Amino acid sequence: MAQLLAVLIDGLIYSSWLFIIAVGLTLIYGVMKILNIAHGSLYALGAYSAASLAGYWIRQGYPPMGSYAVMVVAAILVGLVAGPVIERGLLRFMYGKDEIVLVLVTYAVFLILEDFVKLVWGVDPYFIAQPYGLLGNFTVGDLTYPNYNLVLFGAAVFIGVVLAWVLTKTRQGKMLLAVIHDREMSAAMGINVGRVYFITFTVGAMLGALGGALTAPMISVQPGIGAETIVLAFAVVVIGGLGSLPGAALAALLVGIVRSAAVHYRPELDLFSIYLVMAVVLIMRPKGLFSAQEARKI
Amino acid sequence: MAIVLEARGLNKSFGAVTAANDINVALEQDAIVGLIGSNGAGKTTFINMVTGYLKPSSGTITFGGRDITPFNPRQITRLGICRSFQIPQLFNTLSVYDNLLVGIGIVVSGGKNWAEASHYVGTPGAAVDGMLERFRLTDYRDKLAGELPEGIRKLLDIAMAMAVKPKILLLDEPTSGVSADEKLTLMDMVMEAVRAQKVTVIFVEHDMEIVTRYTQRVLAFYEGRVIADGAPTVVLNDPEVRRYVTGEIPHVTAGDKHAAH
Amino acid sequence: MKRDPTLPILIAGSIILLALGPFLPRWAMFLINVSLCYGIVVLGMLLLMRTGVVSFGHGLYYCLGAYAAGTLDQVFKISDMAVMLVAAVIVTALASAALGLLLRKYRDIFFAMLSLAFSMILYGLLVKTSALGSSDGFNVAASKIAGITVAGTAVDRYVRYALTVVFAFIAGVFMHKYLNSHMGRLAEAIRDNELRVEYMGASVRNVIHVNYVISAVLAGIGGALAAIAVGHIDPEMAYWTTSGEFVFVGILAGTGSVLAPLLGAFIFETIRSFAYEYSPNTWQMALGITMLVVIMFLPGGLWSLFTRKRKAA
Amino acid sequence: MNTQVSKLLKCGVTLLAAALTAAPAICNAQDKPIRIGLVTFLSGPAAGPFGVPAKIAAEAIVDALNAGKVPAPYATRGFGGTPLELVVVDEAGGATKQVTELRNLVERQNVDFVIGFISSGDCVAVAPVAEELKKITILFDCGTPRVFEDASYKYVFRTRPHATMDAVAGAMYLLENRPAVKSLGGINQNYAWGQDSWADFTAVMETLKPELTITTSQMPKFGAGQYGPEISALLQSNSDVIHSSLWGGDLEAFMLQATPRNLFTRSQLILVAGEPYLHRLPGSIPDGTIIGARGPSGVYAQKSVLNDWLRTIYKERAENYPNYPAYSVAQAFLGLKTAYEKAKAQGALGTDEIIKAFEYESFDSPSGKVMMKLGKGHQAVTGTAYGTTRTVNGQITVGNIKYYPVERVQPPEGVKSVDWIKAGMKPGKW
Repeated sequence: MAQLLAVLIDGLIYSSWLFIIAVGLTLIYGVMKILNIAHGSLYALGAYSAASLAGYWIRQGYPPMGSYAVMVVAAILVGLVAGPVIERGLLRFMYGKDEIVLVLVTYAVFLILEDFVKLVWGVDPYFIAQPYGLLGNFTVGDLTYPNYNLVLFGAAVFIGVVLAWVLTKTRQGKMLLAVIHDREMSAAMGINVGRVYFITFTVGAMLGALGGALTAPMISVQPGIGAETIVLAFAVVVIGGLGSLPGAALAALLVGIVRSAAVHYRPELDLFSIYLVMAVVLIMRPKGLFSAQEARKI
Repeated sequence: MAIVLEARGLNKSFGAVTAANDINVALEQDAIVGLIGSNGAGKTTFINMVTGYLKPSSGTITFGGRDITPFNPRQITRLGICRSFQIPQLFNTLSVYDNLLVGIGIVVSGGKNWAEASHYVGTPGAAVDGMLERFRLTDYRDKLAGELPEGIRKLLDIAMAMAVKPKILLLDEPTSGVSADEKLTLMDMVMEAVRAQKVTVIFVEHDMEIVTRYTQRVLAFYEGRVIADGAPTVVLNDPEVRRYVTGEIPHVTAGDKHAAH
Repeated sequence: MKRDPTLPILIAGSIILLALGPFLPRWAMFLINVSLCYGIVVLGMLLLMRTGVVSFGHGLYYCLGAYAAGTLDQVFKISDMAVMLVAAVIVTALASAALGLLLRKYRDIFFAMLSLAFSMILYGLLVKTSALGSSDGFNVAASKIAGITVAGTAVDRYVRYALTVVFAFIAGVFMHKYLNSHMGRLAEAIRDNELRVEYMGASVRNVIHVNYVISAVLAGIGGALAAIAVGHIDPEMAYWTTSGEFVFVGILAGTGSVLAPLLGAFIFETIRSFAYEYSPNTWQMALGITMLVVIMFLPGGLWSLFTRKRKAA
Repeated sequence: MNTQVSKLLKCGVTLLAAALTAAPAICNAQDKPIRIGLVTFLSGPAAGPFGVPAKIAAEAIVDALNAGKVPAPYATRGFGGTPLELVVVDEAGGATKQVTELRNLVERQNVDFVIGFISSGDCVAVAPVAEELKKITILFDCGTPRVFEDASYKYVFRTRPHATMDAVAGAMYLLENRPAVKSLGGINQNYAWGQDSWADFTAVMETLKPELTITTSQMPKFGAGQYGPEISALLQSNSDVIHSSLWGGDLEAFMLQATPRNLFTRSQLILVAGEPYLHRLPGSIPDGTIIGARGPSGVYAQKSVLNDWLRTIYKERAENYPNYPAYSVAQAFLGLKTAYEKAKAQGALGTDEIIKAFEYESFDSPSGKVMMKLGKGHQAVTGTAYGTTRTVNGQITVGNIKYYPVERVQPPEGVKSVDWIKAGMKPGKW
């Protein structure tokens, strides 16, 4: 019983993290049909900037509580810089190319950024441990969890709700959905697709960076974290159905619980549990859990 | 004459829209039938159901006495029911020659499922050149299909349907997107080819002149129903048809614009 | 139409390589050897790309082929290259025939990701198998070829090199013939317009399945040859980044000709090798930039350089 | 037709490119200094804790050697008066790539010796190639016993002891300090190193304390970063001891996440490769953690002239003191120097002579005496040490250090580690 409870809590926390790292990816794909491997680098950039800035903040002796704000600001900055640079500077020349080619373009960006991060921050791991412990712990049965996990969970829910609200309730969001539904059509309707892309990618980049920033306090920020994360994010997005927000949420939940269950009951399966889930889901539902079925006019 | 294709009580609805409403059609061997009706009247839906792209919500389609309702487009094609498309479906990165060669290659390699696989004399290549002749496409032989003018695309689209040895040929607006002065030449070519191979033809057409000129029988569609069925003269004078279909004839142009891009 | 020079080039190229081999510096010989192993795999990718699908999991067969060869030596103490290659072909053919039953239904990113999932599952299984050295893998002693021992002899390297050249040649000729056959045309037709292919009476899924198996077997052969040439195999061969590289090279090279993958693989390996040497800290950046440049200015891949010139001439 | 010819030419030219690029490398052959290829991680997770410290140390040592500023017995400039030159290559990219890179180092870069390889997978893979290339290659930091227990090599040496002793000494130290241990859990990365460490350690523990119960073995994938579920599982296993061979970022992430959850107030933690972590003060390493350095290196290196020397020259180039990979690379250079100069003294500097001199040699290193006693004189052995962390006025240090002599922690020549452990680890004759 205690174990089952642990499975659920651990699963939920891990799911929150998965959702945060995956949501930007699925948003970008939904709108731009780009499976953005560079999302991994944005995650890394976010983590590194958060670690450096918040680290500086704390070394300066400013109120440690402020470090959370600093982390978020760091992520937003990364998004505001990297997003436009990549989208305006590169991707916009690639629109209309084959999806796979676009994947490779972002793969190239990923490779470049990997070394860029190394040139800027070196190979030594960075730390910003304080924010992780700062909020104290909560206890369930005989298990203690840092409250920071609640922050993760809260952030995941917040991001999900806000995005859902923007997409369904606001004018801009409706535009976005229009573009998602039919690019040519919405262009004909006078929606500035280019601008929608620009904004979407920047927001997506911010979310990627935010994922990194929120993760920074619980890991050691080091080369290669992007590569590890992007594959997970991929799996989640594909399982959920590319471009589907609720899909990503459900997939994150599914993968999170499955992994946590594997760890608790069959540790040896942990290594590829996520890929098993992915294979099974895709075999059952070829386009993922939630997927827009586009009919072809002939 | 013998009935080759028969549709009984076909219904099809997309949500609220009824695209086919109790359609009953029996088709004789070698008949040439025109389908008329405004856009969205259910003509293309009918073709899509016959060729297996859409499954009717209810009703059956039989071909040579055999129920083909559950079959997919491939199986139906292999039985000899072939079609062309309102928006030409070509292999854009292949040459005109290869577009046809693909079809003939399929027939030749098709083996026993293909009653008339033996039909072609000489090499597949020779057969292709024969077809290029017949459809006057020889000048475009080595052009990429993606770079052809719209009229030629239409023609190639139809030729590709002919390439796979149809017994029944369904043409979806063969002349839409073809300039007015080319329409007749195109239809003449098609009909010539059709007669040579003894093919039953159904074609959707907005141009009543063409309908009267080439068909012995016309089906008029309105809101998914067949509101008139008979000789062109009879159908075109039918009051309902006059009101709902031919009355003021905006469709021709509509059809044109629609297919133009 | 002017005659297609592909076959003459393949023949001439192979003869040159075989003749040049003994005089090449050994590192160059090895570089070419490994590149050709890669090239053979990428030939398979080319077939898939021509068919309009891309696999991000072909490392699965690269790895399976290598392990089929390796386990023969490791477990059954059979170290004859010929037997190893046969084993690789059989294993990859069976595996791909089975997985193809599923994958044939998928397209685009889903085909890519499902194949990725499969390859990562194999990766996981191998890392779990300590009997096969887990993540360290193990060394492959392919000491004989058709019964004759070559290991340790003066011609050892050259034999492995020549074996690869010969297989690259065979694979190249086969693929060239295949692409120019009805099946090859059908593949391109599918890439252009699946719907029409079905409406002409051919089964898209069957064609994709067949081509998937062919490309998998090529990947298996490439893997086995790599195991023979490198002498070591490990689960990395099934990791998604390996599969990514195959796609990378495929796009880099272009699908214009069967010569493209072979040449592309060589260029890729050379760039990588020298990037490692001259910018050990920024070689990934070098690769990334190369790739962007190619995608931006040579949409047809490096191969379009040659075809362009031909048009101009 | 002529299009064919032109294409043919293009093809040939491109293929010849490789041969042409060989030219500069060949010229290098006549250069005076001894070229040493150094293969170490410059990118990826292993760069920070292992690769780069090793590189820093190597560069510092080479400069010191060339300046003739190394304490006795290594005072001669370079190797026997000839200066040294480093060619550094990134070890990242997997074993297959390393095989290629080794060939390039030897045949294109014309290095005279190769010192390298931190990953066991790479070591296993490159050894036969070094043999084929007939180039003396020193494996400086990888640990797997497989290298010399499953094969024997002429040109391959390893100047650091293999990993068996990490488990053996660790278990002994644990039982000496916590004799009452009843249950053991573990968290190790899911790849060869983690799996082997866990297998060895459990094997040793079961031999030394058969009634011990194994509670859980967590095997997170390499670089997982998120250990929430694993930590819960470990907490619920209520193990007396938790064994871990995690290293680098994974170890640090695990510590960051496990400490606030009081895992280490519940269980005794033993980190067989934890030493580099002490140099990096991430802020949370509980007192009483048992820490290994895979040899008497880093914090366990005993005071000596050579040790002070290494610490000084390293500190000049980095903000902290050398960790064990730095000591490993030092062993490689000094061992090779000894062999080289011994051969030179005997008047012949051929590869075979150097090998002869290298086999069964023993030499002083910053981490004490190193003896090439296993693998027909190609595998080094040293004693090892374990200690326990404690905080002394804000500084994390290791106390209660215990040194273990070779014979207690290493199987003698000809005995496989596994069998030796199963047989009760009888000290052999040395």
